[in-house]
Amino acid sequence: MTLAFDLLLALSLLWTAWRTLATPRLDRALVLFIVFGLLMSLAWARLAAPDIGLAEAAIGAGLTGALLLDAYGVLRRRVRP
Amino acid sequence: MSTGFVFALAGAVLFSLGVAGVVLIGHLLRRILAFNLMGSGAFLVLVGLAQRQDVADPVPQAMVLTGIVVAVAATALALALVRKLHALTGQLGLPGDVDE
Amino acid sequence: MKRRVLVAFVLTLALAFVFLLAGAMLDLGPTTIDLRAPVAAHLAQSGVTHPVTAVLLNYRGYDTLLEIAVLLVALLALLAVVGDAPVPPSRAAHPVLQTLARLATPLMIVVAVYLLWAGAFRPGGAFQAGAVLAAAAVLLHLVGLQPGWSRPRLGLRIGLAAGFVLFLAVATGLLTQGSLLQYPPAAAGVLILLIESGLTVSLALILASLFLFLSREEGA
Amino acid sequence: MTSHELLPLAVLASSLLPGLIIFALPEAWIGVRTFLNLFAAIAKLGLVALLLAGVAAGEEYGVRYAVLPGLELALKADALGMLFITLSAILWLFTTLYAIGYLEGAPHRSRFFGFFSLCVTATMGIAMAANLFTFFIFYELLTLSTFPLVVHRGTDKAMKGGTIYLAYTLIGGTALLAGIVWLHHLLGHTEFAHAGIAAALGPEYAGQLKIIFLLLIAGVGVKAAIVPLHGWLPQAMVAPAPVSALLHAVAVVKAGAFGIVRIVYEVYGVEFAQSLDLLYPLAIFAAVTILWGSFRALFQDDLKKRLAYSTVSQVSYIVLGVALFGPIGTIGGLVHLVHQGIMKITLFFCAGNFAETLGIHKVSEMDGAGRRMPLTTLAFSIGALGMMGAPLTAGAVSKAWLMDGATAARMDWAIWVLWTSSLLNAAYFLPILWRAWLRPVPAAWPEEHIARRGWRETALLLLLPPLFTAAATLTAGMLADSEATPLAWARLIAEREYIGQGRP
Amino acid sequence: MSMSEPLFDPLAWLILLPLAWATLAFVLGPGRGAWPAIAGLATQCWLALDLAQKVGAGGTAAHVVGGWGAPLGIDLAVDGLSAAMLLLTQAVALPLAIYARSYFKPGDPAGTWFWPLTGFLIAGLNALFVSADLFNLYVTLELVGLAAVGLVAAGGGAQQVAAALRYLFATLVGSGAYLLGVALIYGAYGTVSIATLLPLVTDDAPRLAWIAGGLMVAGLMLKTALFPFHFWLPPAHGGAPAPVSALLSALVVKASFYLILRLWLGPLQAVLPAFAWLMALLGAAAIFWGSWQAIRAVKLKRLIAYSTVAQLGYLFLIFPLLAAPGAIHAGVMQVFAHGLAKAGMFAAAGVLIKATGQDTVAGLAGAVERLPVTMFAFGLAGMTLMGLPPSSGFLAKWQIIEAALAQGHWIIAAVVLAGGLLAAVYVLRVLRQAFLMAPASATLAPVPRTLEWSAFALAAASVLLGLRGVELMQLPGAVT
Repeated sequence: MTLAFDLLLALSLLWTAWRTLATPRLDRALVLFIVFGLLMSLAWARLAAPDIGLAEAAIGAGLTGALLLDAYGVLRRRVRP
Repeated sequence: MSTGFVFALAGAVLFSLGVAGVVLIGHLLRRILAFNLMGSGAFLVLVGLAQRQDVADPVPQAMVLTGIVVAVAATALALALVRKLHALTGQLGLPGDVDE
Repeated sequence: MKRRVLVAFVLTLALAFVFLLAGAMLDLGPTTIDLRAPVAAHLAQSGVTHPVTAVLLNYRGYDTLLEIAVLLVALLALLAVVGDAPVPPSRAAHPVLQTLARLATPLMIVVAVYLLWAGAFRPGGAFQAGAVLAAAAVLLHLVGLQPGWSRPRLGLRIGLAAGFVLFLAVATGLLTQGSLLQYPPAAAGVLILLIESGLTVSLALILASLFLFLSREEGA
Repeated sequence: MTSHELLPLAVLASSLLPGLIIFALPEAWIGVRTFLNLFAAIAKLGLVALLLAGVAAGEEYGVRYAVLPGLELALKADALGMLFITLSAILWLFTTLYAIGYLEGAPHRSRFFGFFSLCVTATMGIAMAANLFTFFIFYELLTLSTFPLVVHRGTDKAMKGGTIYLAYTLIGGTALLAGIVWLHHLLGHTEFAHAGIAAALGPEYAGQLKIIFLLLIAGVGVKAAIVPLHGWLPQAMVAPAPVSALLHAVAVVKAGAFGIVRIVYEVYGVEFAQSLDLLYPLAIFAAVTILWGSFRALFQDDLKKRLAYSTVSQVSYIVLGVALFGPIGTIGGLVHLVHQGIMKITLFFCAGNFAETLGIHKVSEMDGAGRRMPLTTLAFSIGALGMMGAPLTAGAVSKAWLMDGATAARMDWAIWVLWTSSLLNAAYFLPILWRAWLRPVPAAWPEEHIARRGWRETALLLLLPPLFTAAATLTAGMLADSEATPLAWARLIAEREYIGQGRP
Repeated sequence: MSMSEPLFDPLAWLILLPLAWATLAFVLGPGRGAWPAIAGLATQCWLALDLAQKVGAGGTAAHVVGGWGAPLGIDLAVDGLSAAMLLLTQAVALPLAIYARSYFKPGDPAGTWFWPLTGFLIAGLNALFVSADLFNLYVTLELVGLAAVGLVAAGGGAQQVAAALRYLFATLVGSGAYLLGVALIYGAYGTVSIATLLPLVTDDAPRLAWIAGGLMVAGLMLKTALFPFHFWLPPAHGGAPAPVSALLSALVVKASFYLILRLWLGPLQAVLPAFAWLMALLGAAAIFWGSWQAIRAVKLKRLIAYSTVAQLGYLFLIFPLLAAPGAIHAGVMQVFAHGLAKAGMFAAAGVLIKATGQDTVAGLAGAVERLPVTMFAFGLAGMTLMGLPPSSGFLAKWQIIEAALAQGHWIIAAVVLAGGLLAAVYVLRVLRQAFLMAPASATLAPVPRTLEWSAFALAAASVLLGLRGVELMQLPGAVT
């Protein structure tokens, strides 16, 4: 049962990662990336690493996501002012 | 198969995917994403492989914490460079090899 | 056409690597060395009871010291890239959002302090606490309550460096004990808490800076 | 540090240190620079005299210094080295005087004299090197420090000449280096010793030793301008006259010839080289060079180029002498090392005078030059006759010994080579003399820079050096058999080399 | 006071000092911090010399951080190789700091954060050279890499930013591969301590150890810019301000080379030598390709950067020769020769560019006349790169050739000799142009004397080392 959950989680991680790179729309890629970060937090929890889970959620998904979204916003505004 | 192993394998795939992304993708924002995927892959291998008997090992966990902070630092720097490049050239890709 | 070949080639290579690596991982026997035992055995002298914090701030505290330096370097590099630029007036978000953010901020500070304090014996610590504080600053910025930063003034520079300086000073001072970061077991807990407090503030400032210095419209 | 260690170092330092100081001197400090130049040249001459006296008395001078574990920079002053040192030191003094006159008012003199001093230092180092490693260091230093002199004028033509010069010498240097490291690898050292060192290796190394010989000779053969490695020499004639005179007629090409002497006698040992059948091919190359150089000289209208091809030819007399297995040929070769230097420098000084005074660069412009500049033309004539081997000149002495050597070695064809070369020498020198002395003075000189003042047909500093060296040419020829001549010293060397009075 | 007291352990202070002055420079503010840096570097020079003397005399130095000891804690250890690298780093950085103080005018955007970034860079390098822990090495690699990228990008235009990005991705992928290698090693052996791993990694190591070794070395090759991973180096080193180019070419690329050598001789010695000829092959390719590109380069600094690509190739020729002792000596000598000479050459190029106002080889006509000291420095550095005596580059080549002959690998000797000739071609391209007469219209901007003489000091040191290599060569003898 737990193995099934782990496998599912791992597969969704990989699928999200793949879509992040392959999806044609950049905004969607960024959202997928943040989702990926949250899934990573879950994975860390499964690996009995709550410290990393917390850090991943706050830094990996949160801060990195914010940085990326902010950059995306600026770049888009610059292209279409 | 243990949880550790599952995620170690996933990490191996993620790493390869990330490297392939950095190599193949020209769009710089996406390259940064790919780099982050690559890093996450390495972290998963580090913890997952060490915990392949599913016993928590604080040493690789602490290393990964360190690694995550380094990754966010690198990401911020990369973004700063990309934004600067875009401001200067309007481009979101690197110019072709500048070999003379 | 050429591009397709390249993509196919790289992906094939990546796939081959995955199989090679997976096969090798599956072959692996038990390790000769297991650090879990010494981590646990010395926990009593480490000054904290949470093993990850013990590794992070004590056994491998030197890694962490250098890691803070990496963060500072990234910030410095970022500052060197973006240069000084005037900060545009921030766009105020909807008043409801602003109120929410105002309410959330003290809450996040409380969470951060808790995380910092908890780090000694359970998951948490300076990194998470600093990240939460930084997130608070980012939130305030996003709703228009915290303008982006144009240049690091003296006060900010001191704040950014303080945590690292404190860490460095403790590491150096402990040379008297025999080596860098060699905590005397009796004082280890206090010193680690001291370092973590400093780090929380500075990490929060650094992480927030990474965002706030970037988050300005350059040249547009 | 004893005086026996100090003296060789002092000989090096006497040009190195002034050179370094001169680099730093402001261009306008003419007096200080001139003083330093002359002081250094005279001091060096004094030191060399001291050294010479000591070596003649059988003293041993030397100093060693480890650069890497097992790799030593080593200097020694032996009889063979002293021949070259003395020649260079004396000619350096004359050339310095000449150069001071020649470059009067020209730009970048500090740079010129700085590198000039470095060149002389390198030449001294080559002469005193006690092993191949040290030899190589100074040999390459000579290459590097001559380049700025060749391109001194900064024109495109100078650049072209300089580049060709470097291309030849650097490739040669690479071959030399390959040979030296290889030898060092086989032997563990590369010390020069009287009977040679290569013989210590067993017969199974004969093949490798032959290849190494080829590499070494190709390396030094570039500077000695052995055909087909001679292409740089005529090109390097774009340099100012003092450079052509001292460096290309004496220091650089002699460094190559001297290297061949060292390699044949003190690395391989002449007996061993003969047993490996290395000397005969060398003699053939030398003979081809002698003839080819003389032949090409015939067709050069540019005076300096004609002299350059003449150098190509004459330097190989030395090589031929070395390759003639036997003491008489050796003496001929060694004495020619000195004699050719004195004669050729005279010719280059004079060529420089013609160019500086009247703007004459070509043989076809020489008409009547003897009337306008009788003293210079006289010196030139003495030098040219010497080159042909005319009686009473130094050239006659070396040629006689070389021919005797060839007879003794039963290499009769070598005698024919020498005779043919003499004829060719006459064929390209006599027309010059004929034009200068017997043709009428033209209406105007190509470009008259220096007016005649009384008997002084040109600047004093330009006039005196060739007169001295021309006088030396005659003296060395007429008094060859007395005690203190190059010939006497060459006999001393040959005695020591053949008797094998090696170091303990 | 005895030096053996822990409080004065030079090993610790070589890391603490630059961290301290870097932070101080940061707090002092934009453009500030030159004097603390110079004072700090001078002290570090002395410390490194002290350490080198101790190690050269047969001693070793170690520092057990935290007092735990490996494998729980992190150990720092200094052997001959590390001591040599430390010495080179401080010896190159000090003159460059003096140079940089005059190079960056107040308000120059490229110099705003130069001092703190340089301090962290030096700290990272020193930490890297003494670390005996694979994961700690990863952190130092990142410290060095990010600081270097920041220095390249600082205040630059589009080309420089693009170069910095290229460099950033290269260095991040490189350290990523290294990190995965460390992860695999930890997975296989449960430790990342070099000393603990040493007896564990044997000939029958699991396949994972081989993959780990391959990954780590591949990542480090990317960071060292070994052909064909050199693509990022010429724009980054060619585009950065001169003092930065000098630091990067002289020191930063050597750090990852050092690490390869460290792994090769230490924990992965059972695994890595299988790749020896591959390394040598790439090294030879680097020599030819880098030289060829340098010969063709239009821009002066681009030429010098490609020369770095070529010169790094020599370092990789020693790998098939490591079975016998001479090869490490040759490697250390080449690292010193290239480090000093390239720092001097980039510094000289900086002077020339400041004076002529353009970064082209063609613009150098008349430089010998107007800037004799600088061109002399360039010439001396070029001598070292060509491997002409009596420079240290010559000794390096001599040692490589001799080691190659001793083991019967003629081909390596031939590559070294050919490489010297190619170097001569590109160095002389510059000198030849500089010896030409200046066009009458050319005017040269005045340049501070300090710049000229610090370039000269570095170049002269690269030559003078060729006359006194004995002491330095004691160090590689003490590699553990």
